Amino acid sequence: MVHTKLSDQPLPALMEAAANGDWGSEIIFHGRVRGAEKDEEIVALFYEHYEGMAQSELAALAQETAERFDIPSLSCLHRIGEVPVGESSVRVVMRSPHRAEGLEALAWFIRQLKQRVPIWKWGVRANGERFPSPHCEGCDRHEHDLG
Amino acid sequence: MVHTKLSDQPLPALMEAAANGDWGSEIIFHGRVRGAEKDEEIVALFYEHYEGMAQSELAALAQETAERFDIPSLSCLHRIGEVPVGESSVRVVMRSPHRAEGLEALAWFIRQLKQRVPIWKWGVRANGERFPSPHCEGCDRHEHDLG
Amino acid sequence: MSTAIHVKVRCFSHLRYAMGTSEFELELTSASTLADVAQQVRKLGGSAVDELPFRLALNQVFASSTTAVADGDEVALIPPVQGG
Amino acid sequence: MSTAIHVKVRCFSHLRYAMGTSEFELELTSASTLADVAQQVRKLGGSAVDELPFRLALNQVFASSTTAVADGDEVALIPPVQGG
Repeated sequence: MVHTKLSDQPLPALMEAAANGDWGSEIIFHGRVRGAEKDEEIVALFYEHYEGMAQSELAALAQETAERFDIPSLSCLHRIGEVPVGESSVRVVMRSPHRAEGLEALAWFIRQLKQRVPIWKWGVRANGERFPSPHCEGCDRHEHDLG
Repeated sequence: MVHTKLSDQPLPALMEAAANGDWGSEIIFHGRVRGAEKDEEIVALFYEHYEGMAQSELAALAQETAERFDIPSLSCLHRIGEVPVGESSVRVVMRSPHRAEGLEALAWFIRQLKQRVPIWKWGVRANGERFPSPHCEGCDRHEHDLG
Repeated sequence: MSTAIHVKVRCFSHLRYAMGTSEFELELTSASTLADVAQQVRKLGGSAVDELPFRLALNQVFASSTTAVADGDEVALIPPVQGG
Repeated sequence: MSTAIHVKVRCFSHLRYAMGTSEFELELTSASTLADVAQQVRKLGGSAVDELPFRLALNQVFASSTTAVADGDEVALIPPVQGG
């Protein structure tokens, strides 16, 4: 059971999972917007995305993660547009029989998301001005194809 | 900021964290009661604990984890007494600047909790009868001191 | 004899910023590949895009630069992504 | 000449089950250690506790078996824990 969604609205309240005697582990990850982007103070991040491909890549990644780590229930909500400092830009909920596969799957899923789902962030200054985030998290670790 | 508690009540609803521009990662772990204990069907687990030492070991472990992994906010609630199948017996909330330290700290914290906080589980059959859980998770991995 | 084809090129993030547009049409010869699209883009963008890394997507799927393009295709220039 | 001391022994989980009690008092000589407590418990429990592993806590803190015990101490027999 895999569910993914991009939304320009704040994340909905966390729902308590229905009782399920098979899933002994539930891991929830919230990525929250920090008050500084590359040492510059910001009031929000603006998330740009590639409409269509962002959704399909995210869905494909979730499906791939579920199969690779044998995860029975994986949900990911990602916000697009402006997200104020302190709010969550992404929520991942991973439910599985044991925590070991859930923790592994979560770490892998987020790493992959940050490498292949076409979403980009812009810092938003107090005056509303946007500036592109200068580096990606993966830049130091892998070569980018220069086309 | 470390908070730990043992309680014989169901876990309270998850509170949305107050906006905090320093904590980019929030990881929540729920350990839920599965419908079988060592291949035998159960309706609940009963958690026995060493009153006093369970609380102090849990608090010390949380403090140690926060220091070791530089975690600014760590909370752990653990239920004692009877916990029906499907409900959470434990909740850990780990908030930190980045997810890397949060994930590491969570994995370590739970592993340690399962080795040193004096809490034990009993399976509860449909007729109310309790049976001791035959093995601990760590039995295969480390030698127990035989006194 | 090669016929001209047209592809839609979409730019995001740093590349959109550098190109000054989010979308434009490119004319190519019919035997072209994604590598040809990338080369044209770099020619158009000049020094502004020289240092910018990107991957290529063809019709919303990542594709290698040797992949052939056809008339009406959508090619996207995907700078390092930053979601999460 | 050694004086007798008394410690409170607390048993949990499998050990409580095997000993048939959660708490009892033990009389020891004044130079005793946790190892002596453990030995007495194994003697009292007989075959029921032979195979049961446990760690020892003195006054609610894990302690090594060479630690000395004093009159009025609380000693706990801690089988492998199972929280989480």
